[in-house]
Amino acid sequence: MAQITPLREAVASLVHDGDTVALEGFTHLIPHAAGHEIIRQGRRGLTLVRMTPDLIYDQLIGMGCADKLIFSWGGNPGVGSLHRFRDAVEGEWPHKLAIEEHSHAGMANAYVAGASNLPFALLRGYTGSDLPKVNPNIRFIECPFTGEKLAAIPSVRPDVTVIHAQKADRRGNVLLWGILGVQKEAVLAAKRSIVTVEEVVDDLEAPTNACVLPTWALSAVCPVPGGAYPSYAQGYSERDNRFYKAWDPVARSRETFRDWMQRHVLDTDDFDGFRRVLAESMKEAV
Amino acid sequence: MAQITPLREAVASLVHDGDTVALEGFTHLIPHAAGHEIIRQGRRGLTLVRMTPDLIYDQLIGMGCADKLIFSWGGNPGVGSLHRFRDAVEGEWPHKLAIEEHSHAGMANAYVAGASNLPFALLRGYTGSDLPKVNPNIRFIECPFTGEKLAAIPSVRPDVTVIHAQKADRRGNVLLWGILGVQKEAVLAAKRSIVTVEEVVDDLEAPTNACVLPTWALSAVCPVPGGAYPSYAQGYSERDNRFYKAWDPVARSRETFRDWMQRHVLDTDDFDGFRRVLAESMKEAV
Amino acid sequence: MTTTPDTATETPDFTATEIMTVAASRLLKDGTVCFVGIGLPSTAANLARLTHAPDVVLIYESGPIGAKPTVLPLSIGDGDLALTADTVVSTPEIFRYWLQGGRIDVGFLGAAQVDRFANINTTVIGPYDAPKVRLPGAGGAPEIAAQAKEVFIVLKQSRKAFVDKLSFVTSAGFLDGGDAREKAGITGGGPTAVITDLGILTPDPVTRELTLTSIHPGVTVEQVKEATGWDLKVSPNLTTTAIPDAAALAALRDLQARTAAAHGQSAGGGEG
Amino acid sequence: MTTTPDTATETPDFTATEIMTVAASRLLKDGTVCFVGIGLPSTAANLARLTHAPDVVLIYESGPIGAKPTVLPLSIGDGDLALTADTVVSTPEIFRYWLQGGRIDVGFLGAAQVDRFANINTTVIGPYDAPKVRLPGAGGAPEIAAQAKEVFIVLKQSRKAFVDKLSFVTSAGFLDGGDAREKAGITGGGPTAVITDLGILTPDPVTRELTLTSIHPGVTVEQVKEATGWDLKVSPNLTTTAIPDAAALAALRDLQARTAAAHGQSAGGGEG
Repeated sequence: MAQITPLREAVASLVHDGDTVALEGFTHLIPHAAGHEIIRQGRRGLTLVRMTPDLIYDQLIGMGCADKLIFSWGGNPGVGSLHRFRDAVEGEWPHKLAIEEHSHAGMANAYVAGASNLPFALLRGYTGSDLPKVNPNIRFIECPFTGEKLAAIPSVRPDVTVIHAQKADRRGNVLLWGILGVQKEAVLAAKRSIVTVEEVVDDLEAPTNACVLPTWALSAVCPVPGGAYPSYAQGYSERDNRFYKAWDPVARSRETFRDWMQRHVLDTDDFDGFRRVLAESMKEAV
Repeated sequence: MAQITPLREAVASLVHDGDTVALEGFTHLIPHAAGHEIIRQGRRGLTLVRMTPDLIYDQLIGMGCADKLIFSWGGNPGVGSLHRFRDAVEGEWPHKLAIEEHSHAGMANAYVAGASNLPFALLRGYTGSDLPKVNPNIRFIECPFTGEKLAAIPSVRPDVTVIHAQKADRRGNVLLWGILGVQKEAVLAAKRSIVTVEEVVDDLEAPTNACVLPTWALSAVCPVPGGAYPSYAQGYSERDNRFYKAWDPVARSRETFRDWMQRHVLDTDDFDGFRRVLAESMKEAV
Repeated sequence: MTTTPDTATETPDFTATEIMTVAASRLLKDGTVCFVGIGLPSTAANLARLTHAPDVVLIYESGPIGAKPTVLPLSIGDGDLALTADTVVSTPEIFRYWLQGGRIDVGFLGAAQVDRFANINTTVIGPYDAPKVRLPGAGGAPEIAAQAKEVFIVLKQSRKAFVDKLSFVTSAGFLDGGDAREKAGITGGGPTAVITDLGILTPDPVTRELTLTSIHPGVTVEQVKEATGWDLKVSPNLTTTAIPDAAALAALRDLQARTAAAHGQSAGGGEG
Repeated sequence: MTTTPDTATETPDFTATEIMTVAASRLLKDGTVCFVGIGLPSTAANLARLTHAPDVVLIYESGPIGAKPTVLPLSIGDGDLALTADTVVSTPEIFRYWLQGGRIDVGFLGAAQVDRFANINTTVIGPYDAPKVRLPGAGGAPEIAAQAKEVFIVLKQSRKAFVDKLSFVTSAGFLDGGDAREKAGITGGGPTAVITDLGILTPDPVTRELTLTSIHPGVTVEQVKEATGWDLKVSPNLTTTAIPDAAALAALRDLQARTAAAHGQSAGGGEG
């Protein structure tokens, strides 16, 4: 049974230094609030996993939370580079970041294999790509029936997966809809899980075959309305494209980044505080 | 793009002697009407595939359509044995039936692998069971990362898959809901596909993440209201448990079976005809 | 068949099937995640849900997770299972993410035959290639038996069902006993109870041989041995199964009456 | 940058990006099932859908199948994609059942760099372990490039983008040319066109080397060669790209105006 609990307590008890952590989301439902809380609580030595690391991963990496990143596409969607990610890889700042790099197909299958309690994922993939040359975790095996060569990569099995969803009921059953990405697989692949939600309701009113994560498969459910901001939650909010664009100049220099993080994240108590300070600084910028 | 076409024509053009055919359904949405049409058209030498062969497979086997059955559980759900299936295996009547036998987990994974264009399915399975001793298509491979032993079975790749669904729109997009079984995977694993539907509508009114099979992934869509009878279609009909019970004595003897099939299937033109004659014979029985 | 309660107090009469079902249902703890086979297991699991274990989570292989059927399903894919579930996923997902994923506390199985190490046969009687009786086959049982954290097996006890040597091991119990199951690489804990109409058999902690540890009131040890195809071991601490309490019996009979009204018969057992 | 139409007839002016987009969109036939990358490919694919190919099926890796967005998505997972789709499945399903399943006619990709055999780099410039520029990475491209029946690549032409030797092959074109792709066991047909702001390059049927086969009106062969990091082969049958017709241009500009109004800028390119 999931505990319905404040985000701060969920992160304090479920995310530990050195953990492998996946904060998943595919443009939609990205758990920014939870990422901020991990930064506020000063976690170190994390192995971060995500198919599409974006701004919240740029922030986690730039703040020195991560020692390693397992990923398949790292950018600021619709804008350009992740400057903190690039600085970690190109400039080893704030320290060296080890990377394990896959394709989306590889990562998606690795989450499926993790959710399925298999040690590895099997796919047709990586053929002709240089990725297997730089990633020893991409191997090839033979089909025992046809002799065909197929790619094999280790399952993703995070210590903790964090996602954002639209609704939970009072028992902690969670409903999400729209672009689902790999969130269900990421939760089921993990030992522990935190789901931030837009609201807690009496009845999920889920269609019969909807994507519902039962409470007993989750560790914690945390009400954080707007917790995906600047990402969106279908039916609740729109993506704030201005923030994605505004992030680019902030993240370009180490100083502006540090100052921004100090003011907006470290010096705020929670995501509501972040939203308030952000509204102020956006007003200043105009 | 799927052709919206009468069932008779779909079976005539898409199901050939010697084909590997899966008529899938998991209690719910079993394509009985399509099975009858295959019998009426006298197909021979089929390899039939299904996780849970039930009455319609009993009929196909008893009528001599099949040379081989790939399956994981064969029975009359809620009633008992499939007497025609048993007579084929125990008594080689009407002729020998080769069987390839799996577990549900194996079959379900084999459909997934087929839909994924993989030559084999990988699972934790069959450990300690005698099934690998009698089925050479159950093999074991080693994980290239951990050395663990895992089961491997060939993908299911039918020539034709047949399912029943609730709705299609006028372009041939299909919506199903409720108990979904392996129907989506069975369709996507197959070279060709036939979907019988309860009705054709202007707008599917499908929830965002509903199980929709797009028209371009299907060969034929055939309106056959009630075409799952005596199985059911959620939202349209109830399972007729009386029929399942009545089938037991019919199928026990070769003679009563042959007579019943002659009167109800061979001598009727289509599923509507079958339903009419069945109503008459049920009235007689009372 | 009606057994007589072994106490002189005013208890309701009950059938052997009823005490079997109630005893099986009692083993299911509240909040347990249970992968349910159709027939006797489904009856017992739903009885648990309707009595002492309202938060038991019932998963059926056809796809429903958290099913709360108002009547007993006649088949594994009845509509009532879908309509009352928390969600309905595909059958592959059930086997991949939920069973193989290691999320099932209890696999609740029926069987055609078991042996002394709680191995199960549901495939054939006689040689595989020329069977005397062709049974329905494996269904979900091999992986349920291997991957659930523990397994309950419920079936009526007779020499035809409790056999010295199975024609075919469909689903593994403890294989040849001792640590054979672990050595074969099976991760789930295996059968912890076989509940019959005569008593409850549990595996010896070391040899893993099924041992009669509880006997239903009014049944004799001789009767149980007579209904067993091997020399059944009896626990020195043999207890008598508690008689079904009136509330459980009433709930079971209500459930079966509702089911009969809905299906036109009492529920049988089958997949499909 | 505006090129001048090479005809004296009354045609509307258009930019180099516009003729690139329109030329790319024209290649997409009606009814085609297209796996769409964000940015230029998405613009071209949606333009095709809004003009000559109303029944093109657009699939995005985030999950939408049959998306019909009213504005261009800024990212691969915009809500408009979900709301207008025939259905939205999980990302693993997209890659497993739909792409690897062999159901994609055209993979429509952007690229940071290509080489003469249409291999794509989106990973690093410089050594992998000490990169000069760290690019976003592979995303869906390696398997789209390998498994779609054919692949269109759209990017602006320059010496920085069209390089003699890639630092890193992220996604396979024709590898070392000839039958190297087939020998590597890749089943999809590979790139059939690289559409740029200067012209269209297609692989030689035998050597598979990219050859300039169509040049946009107002562009010279010298200009194209100048913008290519290898000695670009030019087809003896070089044609001039048809100028964008007024309807297509109007549709493109409408789409971009709607997009700018919705997003507060013209659409960039990105996953995420």
